[in-house]
Amino acid sequence: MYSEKVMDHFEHPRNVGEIENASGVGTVGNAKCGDIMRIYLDIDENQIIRDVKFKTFGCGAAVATSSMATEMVKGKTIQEAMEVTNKAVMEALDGLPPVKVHCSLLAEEAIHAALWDYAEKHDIKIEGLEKPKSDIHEGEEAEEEEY
Amino acid sequence: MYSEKVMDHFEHPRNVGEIENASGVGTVGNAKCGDIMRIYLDIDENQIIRDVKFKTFGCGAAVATSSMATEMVKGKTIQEAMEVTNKAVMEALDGLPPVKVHCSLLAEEAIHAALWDYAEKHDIKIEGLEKPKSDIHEGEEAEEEEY
Amino acid sequence: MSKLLYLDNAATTKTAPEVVEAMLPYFTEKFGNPSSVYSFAAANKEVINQQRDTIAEMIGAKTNEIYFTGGGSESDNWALKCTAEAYANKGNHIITTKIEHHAILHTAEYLEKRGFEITYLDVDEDGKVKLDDLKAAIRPTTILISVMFANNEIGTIQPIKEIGEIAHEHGILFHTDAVQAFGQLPINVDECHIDMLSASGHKFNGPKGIGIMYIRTGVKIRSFIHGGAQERKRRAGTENVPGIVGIGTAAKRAAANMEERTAKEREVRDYLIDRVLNEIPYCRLNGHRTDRLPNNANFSFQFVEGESLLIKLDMKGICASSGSACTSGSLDPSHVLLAIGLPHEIAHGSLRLTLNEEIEKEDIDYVVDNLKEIVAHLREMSPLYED
Amino acid sequence: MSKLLYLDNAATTKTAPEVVEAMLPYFTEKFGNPSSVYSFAAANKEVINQQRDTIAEMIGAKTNEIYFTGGGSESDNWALKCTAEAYANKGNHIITTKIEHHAILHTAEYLEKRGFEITYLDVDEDGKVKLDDLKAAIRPTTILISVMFANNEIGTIQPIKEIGEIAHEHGILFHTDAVQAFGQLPINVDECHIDMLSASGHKFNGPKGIGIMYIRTGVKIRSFIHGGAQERKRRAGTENVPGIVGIGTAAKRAAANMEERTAKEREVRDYLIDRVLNEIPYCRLNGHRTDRLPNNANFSFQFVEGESLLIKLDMKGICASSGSACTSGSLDPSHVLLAIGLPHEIAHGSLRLTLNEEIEKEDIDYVVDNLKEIVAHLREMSPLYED
Ligand SMILES: Cc1ncc(COP(=O)(O)O)c(C=O)c1O
Ligand SMILES: Cc1ncc(COP(=O)(O)O)c(C=O)c1O
Ligand code: FES
Ligand code: FES
Repeated sequence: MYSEKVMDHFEHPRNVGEIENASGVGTVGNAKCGDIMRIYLDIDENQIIRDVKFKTFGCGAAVATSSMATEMVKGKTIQEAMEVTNKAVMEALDGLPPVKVHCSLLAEEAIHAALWDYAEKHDIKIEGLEKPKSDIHEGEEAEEEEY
Repeated sequence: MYSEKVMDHFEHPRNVGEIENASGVGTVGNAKCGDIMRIYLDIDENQIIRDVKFKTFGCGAAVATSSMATEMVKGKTIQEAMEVTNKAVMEALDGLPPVKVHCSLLAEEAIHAALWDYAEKHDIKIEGLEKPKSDIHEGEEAEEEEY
Repeated sequence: MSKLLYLDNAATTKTAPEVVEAMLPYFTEKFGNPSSVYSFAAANKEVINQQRDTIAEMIGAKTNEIYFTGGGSESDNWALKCTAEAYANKGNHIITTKIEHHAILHTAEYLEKRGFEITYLDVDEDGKVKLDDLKAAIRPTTILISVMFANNEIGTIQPIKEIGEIAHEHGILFHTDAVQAFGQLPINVDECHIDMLSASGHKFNGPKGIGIMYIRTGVKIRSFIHGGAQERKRRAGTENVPGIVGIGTAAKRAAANMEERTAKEREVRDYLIDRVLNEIPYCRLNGHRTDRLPNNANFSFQFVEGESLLIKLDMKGICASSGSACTSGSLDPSHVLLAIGLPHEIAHGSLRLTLNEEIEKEDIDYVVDNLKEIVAHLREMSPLYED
Repeated sequence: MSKLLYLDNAATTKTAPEVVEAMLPYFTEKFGNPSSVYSFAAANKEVINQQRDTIAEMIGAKTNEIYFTGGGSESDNWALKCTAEAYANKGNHIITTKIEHHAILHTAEYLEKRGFEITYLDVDEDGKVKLDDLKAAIRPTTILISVMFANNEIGTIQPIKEIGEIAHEHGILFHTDAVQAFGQLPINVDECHIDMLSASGHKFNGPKGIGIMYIRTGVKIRSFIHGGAQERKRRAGTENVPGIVGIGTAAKRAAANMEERTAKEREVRDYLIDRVLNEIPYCRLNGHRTDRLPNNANFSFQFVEGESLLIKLDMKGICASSGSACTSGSLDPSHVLLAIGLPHEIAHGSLRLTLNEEIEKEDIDYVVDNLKEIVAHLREMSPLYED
């Protein structure tokens, strides 16, 4: 069911772990399936993401998107990181099964939550960033109910 | 579905044909399936059935029971012939499938009708014989509706 | 019995050896449940979708409009009962015909008992629906028209495109029981405005116990069998993977050689029809002379009863069927033959011969030669026949 | 992948080679429609009844109380929907449990929408129905009690005999979904006062797409699938002869070696349970310790998510399943694990291993050794786990 890229990132997840005294930490849970993800960001004075780590309690897609998403924001500026949407992550992974689209939201939201934490600590405003919800409910998804 | 005896009588039906100037002729139809049988009896002055012939428009069971029934009444007295019930014919044929029980009634009723015809012509009364119905409706049968 | 001539391909067909071949690995090797996570079994999900693709392509549908069921009867039940249920707020009237298969007729009768109104259209003497009758039957409360693509007894092909157009114009759903037509006739669901379609594997050299249901996107019928999330949550039950591979392989096979196969069948069938009509007196062909299934011939022989005829043919190694269906638990003469206007006793003496691609003219000669004798013999025995 | 250890026999089983062997002639040689008159096909009717005999004998039923369906889900739908329909004049209340298979639960929900009242009984922490609850739930309007024989996820066997007695005393029909129990546990419909029973071929080394329905004489339910006169007019559709031969052969096989087979499975299963509970921390066994299916083990590992676990096991060639069923279209954690009182996140980390007779203790060693590593690895990755 998963692409080779997903399987690769699931089998060898990049950036697993914690960062002590991280610049920002974000934890989000997915109301849909009960899965949880935590992202640690180490951001330098130029607002560049020097390092990133994650921990995930979730399905294969959740682990793989965490891994890919952390790879994609590493070394980027905050503004660039804001552009790493769940869509972009999915594309980088060669797609996800419809029922797994929501999993990729976990990664996006966890990064946003970590950035929010960073912004609060440093009292700055990041353009386009909204206060994270602790639980993600999403609107549309490829639900198979519509025949 | 049919026993060997039934198949034998179907394949080689005994007493097929007509009797000219028969002592009695009876034709009955089966309301259930639309099949028709005609029996010709040649009865001598001692009320012995000297000869019997039949014609049948009907299923395999109808043909076989006609054949067997005619064999069973041939050479018998009228009273003996009255005892050749559809049950007796079925037994002689090693049974019929439940859905085919009604077919054996055709033979019984056709013989009765021919006897009635004979009795009317000779103005006698045969004990136990009732006026034949032209169409046979039967009451109980091994209908598979009762689970 | 040495000779065996199987001429009852409308009842069921031999599963093609290459179909069995294709199914075999899915019993003992790739036997996994397609809903599983592990790759060994999950691969079967893909295999199932490939079969869906094949079938969708054959009838001009989209892959996700194809569902697998347990057979033609289940598909028919699903179409009628669940449409009735889903569209009950729109109306309670359904139009069908007097010559449908029992899987439609008895389901319709069931719905009648539950408050639905059913119009059973008459057909003409060839077994065709009269379009004016159809139009006249339509009410504001009509939610479904169900007309079979081709009849299983007399082979008559319905004007499906015209019926579909009428349904479409009136915004009424159109279901067709294509159990006999699928794999024998080209079908395009868009051209014919078909919203739902039933088919059954064993009628086109696939396995028994597996059927197809096409449901156009947007048709809001729900599950007939509730339970697991299989078949996009619309048909529960562990997927019958070997069966699905079998029906897909059979469909592909039927599509591949449809033209040449049916051309040959038509030729042999016409040879059969001509010989019988020319050589056996008091005999008629039932069904439309040309708009009929390529492999179907159906005759009535006056003064002859169907079952006796079949047993006599069986003794000659010829497998055929009759409209009387005495043995299938019902003694009534065929409702189809009565609907085309045959009297009771003639409907009783009908014979259906349905060919396959392997039947040659020599086989037909054998059949007709025997048939002549048998019919003559039975007529001699018949109290209805005065020569 | 070289090694393949199939430990998901509750999801489906390999069709036994001798079962396939028995089925094969009915595809390409004896392929006739059993309702036909000619001997070539009519013989199949007898063959079908022989299978009915085998199955009837296994559960202490009469031959004509056994019906063939398209699978366990169809049998479950039939039992619930048609009982509801046939006995609606007696009442509109049905009792079942919270841990039934979806084929029961979703059917019950469907009936709720149509005016029936359903009581879903709680179970205790081992997954057993509490008899006092059952008694308390009975109303004058109760027409049916449906309780599964054994659970498909946690393996717990219900006190079927006691439940049957309660149903019987109250004159209420009793249906049991025995899809997991059939062929694994001795069943006697009279002793347990079972009025209806569902089973499914592919769960006991038979083919997919064929099921069994036992209906006690006198139970007045009608057809779920309407149409032809097959199955004593109670289940329409051309008989799936190869499937029926397959399920009959599989039943015979399962009955023949039931005792020794399940004894071995129990021993290996207990070895598995002991090793896992002893060697993996933060772990529990779900379901009753002894009253469970001989081949079922179900564990929860805290801080670990089920799908990830399954994929990791798959990479080691181990086929297993989880209660989370993420991929089967539903993301909810198992309703069964929630019903025995597990919190959401623990229910999420469950693992079901279901054995067959070929699994040896060495295989279990391989599984447990890998499982230990995988669980440790996933816990390291888990934000919930603070070592
Ligand atoms: C307890 C139980 N009931 C019903 C079913 C449904 O059977 P099937 O998938 O064969 O329709 C299953 C298995 O899927 C089951 O385990
Ligand atoms: C026109 C038609 N519809 C429906 C069916 C039912 O199909 P099945 O017996 O495969 O369920 C048949 C054949 O029996 C048929 O000929
Ligand atoms: S199913 Fe929960 S994150 Fe994928
Ligand atoms: S079915 Fe008519 S006599 Fe047998």
